[in-house]
This record gives sequence, C-alpha cells and structure tokens, in this order.
Amino acid sequence: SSQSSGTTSSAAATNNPTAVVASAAPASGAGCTATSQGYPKVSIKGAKVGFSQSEPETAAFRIAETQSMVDEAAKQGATLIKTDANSQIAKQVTDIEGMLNQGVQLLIVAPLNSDGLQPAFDAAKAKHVPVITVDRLVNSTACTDYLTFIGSDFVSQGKRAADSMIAATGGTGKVAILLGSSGNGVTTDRTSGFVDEIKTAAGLSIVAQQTANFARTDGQTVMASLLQAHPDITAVYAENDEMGIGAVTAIKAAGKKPGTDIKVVSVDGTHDAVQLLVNGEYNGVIESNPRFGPLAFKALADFEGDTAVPAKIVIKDGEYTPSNATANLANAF
Amino acid sequence: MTFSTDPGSPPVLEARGVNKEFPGVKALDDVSLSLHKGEVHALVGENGAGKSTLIKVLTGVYPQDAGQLFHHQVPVTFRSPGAAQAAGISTIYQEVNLVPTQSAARNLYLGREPRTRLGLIDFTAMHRAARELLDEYSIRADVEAPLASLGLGTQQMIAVARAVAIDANVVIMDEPTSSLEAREVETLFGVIDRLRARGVAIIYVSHRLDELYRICDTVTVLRDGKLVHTGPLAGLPRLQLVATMLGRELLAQTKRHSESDEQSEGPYAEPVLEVRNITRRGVLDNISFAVRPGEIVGLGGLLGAGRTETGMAVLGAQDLDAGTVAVDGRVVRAGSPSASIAAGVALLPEDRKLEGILPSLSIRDNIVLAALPRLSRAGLVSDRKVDEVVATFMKQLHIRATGPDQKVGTLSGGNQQKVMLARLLCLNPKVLILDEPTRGIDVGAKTEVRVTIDELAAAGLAVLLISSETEELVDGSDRIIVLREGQVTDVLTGDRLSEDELVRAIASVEPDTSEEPTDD
Amino acid sequence: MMPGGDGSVVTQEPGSPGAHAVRPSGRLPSTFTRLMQRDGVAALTALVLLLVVGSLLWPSFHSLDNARNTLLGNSYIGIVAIGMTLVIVSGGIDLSVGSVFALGGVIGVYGNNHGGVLLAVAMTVVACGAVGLLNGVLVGYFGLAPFIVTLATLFGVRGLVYQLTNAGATTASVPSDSTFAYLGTGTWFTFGVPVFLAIGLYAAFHLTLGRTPFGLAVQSIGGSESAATLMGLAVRRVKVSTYVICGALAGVAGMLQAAQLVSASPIIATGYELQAIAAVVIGGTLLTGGSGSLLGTAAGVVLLGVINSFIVELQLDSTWNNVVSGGFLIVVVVMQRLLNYRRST
Amino acid sequence: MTEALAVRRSDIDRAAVSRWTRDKGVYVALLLLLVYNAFFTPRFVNLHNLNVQLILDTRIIVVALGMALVIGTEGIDLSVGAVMALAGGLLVQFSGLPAIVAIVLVLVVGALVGLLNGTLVAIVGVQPIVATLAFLFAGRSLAQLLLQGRNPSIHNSAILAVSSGSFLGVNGLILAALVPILLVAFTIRRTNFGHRLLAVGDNARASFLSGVPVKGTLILVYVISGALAAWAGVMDTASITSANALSSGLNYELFAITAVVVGGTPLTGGRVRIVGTVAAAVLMQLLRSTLIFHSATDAESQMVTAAVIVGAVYVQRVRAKS
Ligand SMILES: Nc1ncnc2c1ncn2[C@@H]1O[C@H](COP(=O)(O)OP(=O)(O)OP(=O)(O)O)[C@@H](O)[C@H]1O
Ligand SMILES: Nc1ncnc2c1ncn2[C@@H]1O[C@H](COP(=O)(O)OP(=O)(O)OP(=O)(O)O)[C@@H](O)[C@H]1O
Ligand SMILES: [Mg+2]
Ligand SMILES: [Mg+2]
Repeated sequence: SSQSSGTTSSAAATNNPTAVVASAAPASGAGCTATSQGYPKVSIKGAKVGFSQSEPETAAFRIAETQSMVDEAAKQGATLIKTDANSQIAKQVTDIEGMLNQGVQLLIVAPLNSDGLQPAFDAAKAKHVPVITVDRLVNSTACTDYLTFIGSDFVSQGKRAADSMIAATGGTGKVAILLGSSGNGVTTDRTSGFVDEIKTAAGLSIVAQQTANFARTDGQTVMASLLQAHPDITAVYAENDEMGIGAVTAIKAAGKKPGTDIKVVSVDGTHDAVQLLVNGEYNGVIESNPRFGPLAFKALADFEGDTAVPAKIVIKDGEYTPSNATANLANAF
Repeated sequence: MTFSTDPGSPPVLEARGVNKEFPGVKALDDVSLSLHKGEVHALVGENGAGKSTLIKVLTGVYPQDAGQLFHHQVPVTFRSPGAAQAAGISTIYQEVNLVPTQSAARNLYLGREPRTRLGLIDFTAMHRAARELLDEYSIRADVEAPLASLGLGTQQMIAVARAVAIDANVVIMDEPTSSLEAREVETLFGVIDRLRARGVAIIYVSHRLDELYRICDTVTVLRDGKLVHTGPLAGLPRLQLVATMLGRELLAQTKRHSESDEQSEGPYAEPVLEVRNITRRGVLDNISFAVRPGEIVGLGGLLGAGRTETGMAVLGAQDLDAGTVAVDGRVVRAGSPSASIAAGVALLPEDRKLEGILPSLSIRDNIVLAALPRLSRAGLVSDRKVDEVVATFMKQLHIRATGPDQKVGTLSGGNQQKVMLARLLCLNPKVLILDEPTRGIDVGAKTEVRVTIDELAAAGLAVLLISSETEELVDGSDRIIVLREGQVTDVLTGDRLSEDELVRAIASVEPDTSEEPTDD
Repeated sequence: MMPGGDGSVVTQEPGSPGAHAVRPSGRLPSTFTRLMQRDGVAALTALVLLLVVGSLLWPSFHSLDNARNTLLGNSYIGIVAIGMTLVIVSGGIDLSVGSVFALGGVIGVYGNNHGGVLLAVAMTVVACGAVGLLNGVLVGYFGLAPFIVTLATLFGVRGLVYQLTNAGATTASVPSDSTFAYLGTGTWFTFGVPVFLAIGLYAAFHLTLGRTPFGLAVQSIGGSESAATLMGLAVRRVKVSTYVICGALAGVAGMLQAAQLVSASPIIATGYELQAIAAVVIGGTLLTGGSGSLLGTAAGVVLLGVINSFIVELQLDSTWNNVVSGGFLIVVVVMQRLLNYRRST
Repeated sequence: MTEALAVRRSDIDRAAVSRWTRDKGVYVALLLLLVYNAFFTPRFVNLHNLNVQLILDTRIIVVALGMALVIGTEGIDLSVGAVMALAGGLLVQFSGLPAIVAIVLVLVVGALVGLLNGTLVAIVGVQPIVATLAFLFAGRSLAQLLLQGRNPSIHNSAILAVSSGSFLGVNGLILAALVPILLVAFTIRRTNFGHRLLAVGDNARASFLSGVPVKGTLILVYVISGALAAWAGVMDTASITSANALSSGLNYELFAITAVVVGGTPLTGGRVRIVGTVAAAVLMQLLRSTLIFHSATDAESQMVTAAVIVGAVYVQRVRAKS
C-alpha cells in the first residue's frame, strides 16, 4: 500500500516548506454553496463531521493527515467521526455509508483510488451531506458529486524531485529509480513526472527502475542489488522517503557515501528523511503536505456560509534542501 | 461343496504375462491368471507376494509395465478403478475403502445415487434402499451416521454390500474377512454362494486356509511376484499348499496350555500387571484382572466389546473415569502412554495403518521410535546403538526389505506388522499388549509371530493377547477373559479353554439364550 | 453438511440378529451439542448474538441502511468464499483468489468496453476459469500440493494483472450509466444487485454441494481421496472442476466489484484469500475437507462484516479491526473444537 | 525369508535417477541459475555480489528454518511475518534496556506467540493454518498499535551490530543466520526431539501410542518457529535501522513456505530438509536479483517466480500413487 501521497501547489518549489495556505483562486465554473445546491445549512460548531481515511495509519503521512483533521475539528468545536478503509476500496464505500447512517452532517474523504467512490458520493448526495475530498483527485464531478478537492497531482511532485535531482547532481550522472508499489496511481504519476523532467538535463540518464513497494526493507534489498548490477549509479530517486532511507543503508553497506558518492532524493518530508538531509547523507526531500484539516474545514465553512467554493483548492507545500533542512527539521512529520 | 464351474468355457477375465515393478521391487513377474464364470478363485501367497498388486493391476489402479488384460476375451486397458467398475468388475480392496466422513448410505450409493425428478439426489429413497440392503446382509448400522462412527467389521460388511450391489460379472475380494467375526464371515459366505449361483466369477484373497477350502474352487499361488502354482483346490493337501506358498516347510506349532498349565500357576510369581476396576463411561465397566510374568492372558469378545479399549487403557492412552493400572505394584498415570511405556508396557495397535506405522519414515526410524529415550543420552541419539538394535531385530523377525532405509509404507502388510513388533521388543517391555497381532499376515509369518509370542512369554513377559480368531486365542492363551459391553462376563481356564466354550461365552451371558443376545 | 447427513442417530430396532454394532449410549452427544456441531449453526448463532447486542447498543446498528451496506460490501468476498468452500471441502485450498479477483475486474472492464456486458461476463468466466483450470490440472493431474500451486499462481496472476494494466498506468473505466455498471451499482428493492447475485449463487451451490452427485463426489474426495478413487469416482476431473469453479467465481466477484467501482484496479483484493478462508472456517467447514456448508460460509462472511460494523460503531482505531477479527477467529475455532466430542490426537 | 529381492540392475538405475532429481533438484536449479548468470549476466557471478545476495537472503532463511520444522510436523505457521513486525516494534519499546536484554525479551515474546499457536494446535486441536492465521491478522496490527504509526530509528550500536558488525571477516547477518542453520540441522539429525518431530508429522496417533509426547513436541516446534521469526525481526530491524509495522516481514510467511517447499520438504510432513531449504531460499533471492540485473518489470518478475516455483515443485513431486 502506498505510504505516501500528497499535494503540492501548482507553483514551483518555494523556499518555505511549512506554509499551509489556501489559495482560493477561483477555478473552473461558478462557486458552489449550500444555497446553490439546496443543502440545509449546518453550523460547523457542534456539527457531526465524518472523516474517511483510506490507508492504515502506520505511515507518518496518514497520521499527520488524520491528526490535522482531529486538531482542526477540536478547534472548530465539531464532533469528528473517523473510519479507516485499510486500503480496501470496498470498505471505504461501506465506511462512508456507515457514517452517513450514523448521521454525520459533513464529510471529508481521503480517497484510496481515483475511481470507485461514486456509490458513496451518491449516498451522501441523497442525504444532502457535502463531501470534501483530499489528497487524491477522483474521477467524479466537483460540486455535484463532491464539493471540492484539496490537493494536486503527483506528476508535479515527480517533476520537482527531478529538479532537485538536477540541482544535486549538477545535471550529470546515472540515476536509479525506486518505484512505489505496482499498480498504484501514485507510483505511475511520480514516475512519469520525474522521467519527463529529467530529460531536460542531457547529462542525466536513467539506468534502472525497480519496484520497492514503498517499503524500507525492499528499498534496501533492491538498492543493494542495483548497486551490484550498475556500479556506475550516481543518484537515486525514491518515490517515497521510506525507500530512500532503505537505499541509504544499502549504499552505506556497499561502502559508498550516500549524499556524496550517490545522491538521494525522495518525496514525502518525514522526520527521518529530513534528519538524513541534515546529516548530509541525503540530497533533497520534496514535501507532500498532509495537513489538510484547516483547509478542509475552511472550505466547509465557506460552503455553509454561502461563500463560493472553488472546484479545486491548492495546498502550499515545499521542499527540504540541504540549506533549509536544519531550520525546518521541526516541521517534518 | 464345489459348484460345477466350466473351465472349458472362455474366461471372463484374464491376465497374460503381467509385469509390475515399484522402485526397487519387482511386485509381479510374468503373472497370468484366468477367471471363469461361476468360479471362486483363491489367490494366495505370503505377505508381499504380490496379490494386492495383481488385483490393482486387474482393476485399473496401477497400469502394468508389461502384459495384457482380457475381459470377455477382448483386450482391455482400464484407466481407472471407475472404468473397471463400469465394465462390471467390482472390487473390495485390502484397505477398507470407503469414505469415513460420509454416511453409510452415501457410501453405498456413491456414484449411482437415486435422483428426484429435478435431477437432485433423492436422499429419502437412498436411505430406504440402504436400510433394505443392509437388512439383507444382517448388518445393523445407522445408515445416516458417518461411517467412521461404525466398527471396523461393520465398515467391512458395508464395503461388501456396496461391491455386491453393483451389478457385476466379476467380484474381487482382497482379504475381506480379516476384520470380520465368525457370524459376519458366515453372512459373507452366503453372499458368495449366491453370487456363484448367479454365474459371477470371484477372486478371493485370504490368509485363512479354512476359508479357502470351504468356498474356493481354484487356487493360484504367488511367491515373490511369480506365479508358482495354479489349479483346482480340492484335492490339494493343506501342507502342500502351504509349502508351495512359502517355498519351505511350516514351523511346528504347539498348543500352549496343554503343556504349560502347571508352570504358569506358579505360586511365587507376583502379577506384573494389575488392572483394578477400570471404568470409562459407556465403554468400560469396572474391569479388573492381573497378569503374571510368563503368562499369556487372552481377551475375547465381540466387535466393540471393549477389548481394544481395555488395551488402550492399560497403555494409558486415554483418561479413565475410575480405576487404576499398576505395573510391578506401582500405579501408572492414566492418559500418558510415555509414562506407561517407561514403566514397561508396550502395545501393538489394532489398526496398523492408522495407529501403527509411520509410512514415510524408514524401517530404522519406525523401529526405534518408542525406544528413543533409551538409545540416546542427554537428548542426543546414538547412531551406533540405533543401527545395532535395528540390525538385530530385522534379522530376528525376518523382516524382508531392501534395507533399513526402506520406507515402511512400501512394505507388505506382514512385514509392516513385524516392524511394529520390533518397535515393541526393542523397548524390553515387561507387559506386552497385542491387539490382533496376526491380522492380515500370512500363515508363515503368523506361526512365526505366535512362536515369538510364546518365546517372549517364556522369557518372562506378561502378555495380553487380543484376537478375534477363536483358535488363536484358545491355542495361544493360558487364560481367557471374556468381555461383553465393557464388562467382564466370564473367565475361561483349564478345561473350559476350548473353542466351543469360548464361542458360547462370547455369544451370550445366559447359557440358554440361543443366538440372540439381549442387548438393550 | 446437507440434509440427512448431520450425524443424527436413528434409534435401532432392538433384538434383531447381528445387533452388535450398537453404539454405547454414554458416548452420545447431547442434542444441543449436536445442533451446534451441525456445520454453520455455531456461526449463525454467533451472528444473531452480535446483531442483537449491536442493535441494543446502537440504534443505527439495526437500520436498513446498515444492513444494505454490510451486505453489499461483503457480497464480493462472499462470492469468492463460495468457490473457496468447494475447494476446501474437496480437500484442497486456493490461495490465488485475490489475484484472480483483480484479474476478473480488469478482464471484465476490458470485455465491456470492447463488446458489452455479455462479452465482459464471458471473458471473465473464461479467463478466470482458465486460471482455475491451470491450478486444477497441476493439483489433480500432476499431483502437486494445492497450497504451493495456488501460492505460485497468487504471484503469477498478480504479475499478469500488472502486465495487462501496464503496472496500473493504463486504467480503464466504464461509463457509470452502462449495463455493466448497473450490475454493480444497481439496486433491487433498495438492495444492491450484487447482493442478490451472491444470494442466488449461494442457493445454487448449496444445492450443488448437498444434493447433486457432483457435490457428493466433492465431499467424498475430501473425506478420503484414495477411497473415492477406488470407488470409481472421476477424482481428478472433480478436483479440476472445483478449482475451475473457484477461479470463475473469484473472477465474477472481481468483475462485479469493478462494476460497482466503474473501473478496474490492479491492486485490489490483496489478502482476500485469507479473508475467504477465515470466513469458510468460521462457517464450520473443516480445512481437512470432507464436509462443509455454504450456509455456514455465508454466516461466516456476514459475521466478519458485522465485526467491522462493530468497530465503526465503537469508534475504535481501524487497526483494531484485525486484532478483533483475529481474536474472534480464535474464539470461534476453539468453540468449534470444544463442541466436537470426538477425541483428538 | 531373507534372500535378496529380485531386482534388475536397470530398475535400480531408473529409480535412482528419479530419486536423484527429486532430492537434488534445488541444487541443480541453483547451479543452472549460476551458470546462466556466469554467461549472460555481467557482474553477477563474483564473490562480492554473491556475498551481498547472501546477506540479503539471511532474514528469509531464518524464518524458513522455523517454517521447515513446523511443516515437518504437517503444520504451517502463517504468523511469522507478523511476528517479525511485532519483534521490531518491541525492540524499539525496549530500547532503554541493554541490547542483550532487549533482544532476549523480543525472542521471548516471539516464543510466547509460538506457545499460543502451539497450544491452539496441540492442546485445543485447531488446524495449524487457522490457528496461525489469527495471529497473522492480529500481530501486525498489534505492532501498528505499538508503534502508533511511527517508524522509529534504532541507535543502539549493539543491536545495529547484528547487521553491520562482522566476525573474522564474515558479515554479522550471515553469522546471525548460520548459527540457527547449524542448530536446527543438528536438532533434526541428532536429537531425540528431531526424530520425534518427524514421527509426529508422519503419524501423530502412532507416535502418541509409542510414547512420544506429541503435544509437547508440537508446542516446542511452534515455539521455535516463533522465536526464529522474532530473531529474523531483530535482524531486519538492525538491517534497516528502524522498525516498521507495516512493511517489516510483509509476506514473509509466503516466501518462507516457498523456500521450504521448493527445498524439497513435503507439506505432508514426516520429512525436513534443512540444506535444501537454505538452498531454495538462496535460489529465490538469486532469481529475484537476476531479474533486477536484467531490468525486468515487477510484472515479469512475479510471473517468472510463479513459473519457477511450479517447476521446482514439479521436479520434486512424489508420484501421486505410492
Ligand atoms: N505403492 C508401492 N510402492 C512400492 N512398493 C510397493 C507398493 N505396493 C506394493 N509394493 C511392494 O510390492 C510387493 C507386493 O505387495 P502386495 O501388496 O501386492 O503384497 P500382498 O501379496 O498383497 O501382501 P499382503 O498379504 O501382505 O497383503 C511388496 O514387496 C510391496 O512392498
Ligand atoms: N458399531 C459401533 N458403532 C459405534 N461405535 C462402536 C461400534 N463398535 C464399537 N464402537 C466403539 O468403538 C470402540 C471400539 O471398541 P473396542 O475396539 O474396544 O472393541 P473391540 O472389542 O476391541 O472390538 P474390535 O474387534 O472392533 O477391536 C469403542 O469405543 C466402541 O464404543
Ligand atoms: Mg495384500
Ligand atoms: Mg479391537
């Protein structure tokens, strides 16, 4: 299962990896409000809010995501009901319908897949409950099927990782990619973004791509074999921090210096990875900001308060570089 | 009582020049056999001679390596037992061959179930038919109960009923009587007579010579996979038949009590085994007896009388509701065979396949299993001692095998039994419990086993002998305890130690009841 | 087990000749024990108990909505468990169902988009039945152990699914107003179509297992394969059939799920094999084969689903779901063992 | 009665050949793979790479050893992967304690899980696959609850030495696997317990009647399997320098079963092949890395792996009717 997912602003890398700001840039079409949809008005304070998590809360990303929901709900005085689909899409549908049965008035959903939640959305619509989706865009219609989406595509994360890689390597070298789990959309997007962008640096070539299942052990074992198969590897792009950290142990075991002999860049922004960056054994971490809570509740408040809600809300996240890592270590999740 | 068969008529089933080998063993070597309408054909030979293998080749279980089968003079190849059955060859294999988890009725009609108009199985009709069929053969069993809950003998009779109920022109029976008692054997013989009258050809395998002479017309003798004799049975002297089977003369055999009466009554010998009031609800009811060193005590009774259960209780293989078992005056903990074995008890189980052998382990591992604690030090096994012990017993008991590494599962039944005996003997036991020790083993091996038992007793072992063969029990015991429904109903000693007395004691409690036991 | 095969003891007429096979009455289990031993009754009882407790505790628990959701959400694994029951009763096991489930979704969506719903069903049944055929032939004709054969296809078929979807890069979806989607998203009497399909399949296979010669053969082979062979049953063909049915049903379940989700996902249904096995076992079918009950399996599937509802109602971290399911599995199998009067070892 | 059986020479040869392929199949496959790599895979067959591959394989080998013993009793242990994850989680919990104490405590917990499994199997009479399935569900979740979603790093140098240390030039992980290999092989070959384990696997009822403490033997086997799995968890944690409830030991039960079966131990019990198991584990790892060297996709790897498993098991199959 994916250990990581997230959103970035459509903007390029910023120097401040911490800011979580809604850029309520009006996107496609007119805004969406409770009145325009004919939904009953609900005051957030005292409301029953449901949050459907998609994956087990063992990845730091998911914990930070859920925690930000819990914190924000407490701040707004709402009652939060959580479920976790344990990486099963069918369970997520059941979870959401179950929460609707329990009488939640507002819903926040972290979809497991881009497809498949339509039945849950329909159920919510039937009960006039607005749904906000976070971190993964679904193939349904904003405003009608769900209220809004907070996040962006993973392709740009891959792109930014490539930019970071180009900066770290000076644009020359041989790159290995540690892929996430097969069949996972995040893997596909983070790969295609990286591969496209890396073409802009003529001196960088991709010599190997292997699945390491978003897991640290696999990152280590696969990297160990890759180092044997391609002794000339000078850089690694890991599609999440866990695999990157695994690769670092393999690089060290092979007698090379991570961060110097072999450059390492990954996506996520976990504490462990940023710490390695601080230690000089890592070269870049693209943040995947999990703190959707404030944005999600603000969007709900806007909707109920008849302020137009755009179809897509962008969360600002950033990038840890060797130069800003020490200062921003506390922000890593 | 030979029926007129017609040897001149074309054979119903014929095998010509059949060869069959297993890794390391040539089980059949150029064997031919022809079977005629209305004939009961005995197939005999020592354990491992190849009888069962021939039957399996005849019925499509194994393909032959060479040779040809003919059915009604047409060359045939049966690809599976199903194909042979479809051609009218019905077989009772040596292993009880029914599905233990299914009911008797389902076993009887498996593969030819009565159907309702919708094409579903008509269980009502099936149960009715099954009850009628079992009544016909005087088999008392609940047709809807899982087969495993019935006694071995009943299961065997159900297998017979199934085989016979199939409209067959050939019926093959591989040791059908080994787990039957006298009354059931009679029922079976009645069935065979009826089949013969209908012109069905029968192959009959048994190690019990009496039976052969009673019902068979022809005999074929196999030895080491080769055909050594075939011809009419009537007129062939018993001793000569045995000699043909074994390729040598039979050991002389003695009647035990006729000569050992006095010494076994020795006043000084303290009982080594004392069983006091053992009770297991619904199975054993307050059973007490004692066995002295050198004494062989027989346990007689009908199927399900509780003989096996008594043996198991003495071994400590099950918990008791009351009573104790003491060896050498010391009470042994119930429910732990290892404690009993350490105290000197050893048991030869009744069901060799399920409770005895370790089929995929070697002869060596099988023999030393129980004696491991004494062949090892600090939990480490001594290979030298093991090899010594194994070599000794393989020689002493004439175990026929390619070597101590042969898997026991590939041995013939008789040799498996000897391996079991070796396992017990290398324990150096004080008390030996033998549950049907000669079931399914050939005449040669049988006498050997009986002689061995006598020798062991003479060496001072206390032996508890359980057997369904009255002759074996009477000839081999100093005293016979008769059980019925878990109770001791009689003890035969001295003059009363005869087959007649034993049969009478087993069949009924009150001397006047003719043949119907008052059960419930 | 099926009607008539429940091990009840019929009273025998006393005194007829040969009356030695009478079982000592002291060993007879009580009526209660015997009832609970009847396959599936224990699971059904536990299910009813949980439902009653849940309904008493939470008003939303016994709502129609909850029933709708639980049944729909578990109808897919339910269909998988049908095939698993057949395979287990025949003495085998099929670990590949999760991967075949994913394959069914991918093939079904492809079939629908290249010719419509009928082609989708046909292709799914054929392709997933073919995986079952491969399993069955390796087990039945080559004598390989079912566990290891289906473990290999668990890996292999998942690889095939990745290959077909270009490791998830090519995702296929179907229009949500198509007939195909209706199979997954449509409702009859407010209940989802897959629920009725699952119930129909359960009824059909309940009859197949209990009332047809094929079903009896499946049970007998599980009870004793060698005896079944010697009795002339077409053992290998029956075994192959059970794996083919199991594969086809897993594929159909995957196809229905894809219909509900209006798209196919290559990563779906990992671990379904263990869930299905757990449901079958909780339903009272022994893994040693020989007998089993589809009613029990159905109860087992719903039971695991209801446990999930409990966790939701209790507001426990979903991580507890697995802990509770695992604990529950132990409780159920221990109960089954304790109720089983026949001695072990 | 003791005269030699009539056996022709060619019969022995044919039987011997089929037995040989059955017994030596894994080694032949391993050799074939090495020969293939020697010719077609640059940089593969050299001491350095083989050493790396061996190190990567040690965790599975340790788990597979315990699994082999369990399978020898006609059982199966699905809980090993979950035990590995739990071991990692616990090791972090015990990080305040001296390394040795922490490791021993972790092994004890692994053994306790084995005790639970063994008790369910031996005393209650639950089928092994179901008894251990329960902990497969529950164990990883317990580890998740324990770690609360963190993947804490291990800094204790004594624990890390299990992986990064070396003795006489041999890598720590290799030693960490070698010791259990030798112990288990010795147990099977020379001890009472080893003989009894096989006897129980072949026919438990017969063993019971022959005085074998069947229940104790079974329980001990699961305890050993649990402890070995916990040890593999320690090795994994030391190797990746952190605990991870979600991915540590994931699917290791399946990998271990594969290694045991491909190594020639039948699932029907009564036979255990330790060297074969180790060889098979190495074979599967070399296969995986060969595929990596040839840049195979995940899809291709999985399909090739499936084919190799079936092929290996087919070569070693015992004839269905014997
Ligand atoms: N499946 C097998 N694999 C290997 N060897 C076998 C197999 N079946 C039988 N044998 C061997 O073939 C020979 C003949 O065995 P078979 O079972 O036919 O003997 P039998 O005459 O029926 O003996 P018994 O009277 O003990 O039943 C024996 O040496 C036996 O060990
Ligand atoms: N017809 C039967 N139906 C059910 N149970 C039976 C039947 N016959 C025996 N049993 C049970 O099987 C066990 C067998 O009894 P036991 O074996 O001690 O009798 P036995 O005298 O040794 O007869 P056998 O010759 O069958 O060994 C007993 O527990 C008995 O309750
Ligand atoms: Mg025979
Ligand atoms: Mg008996």
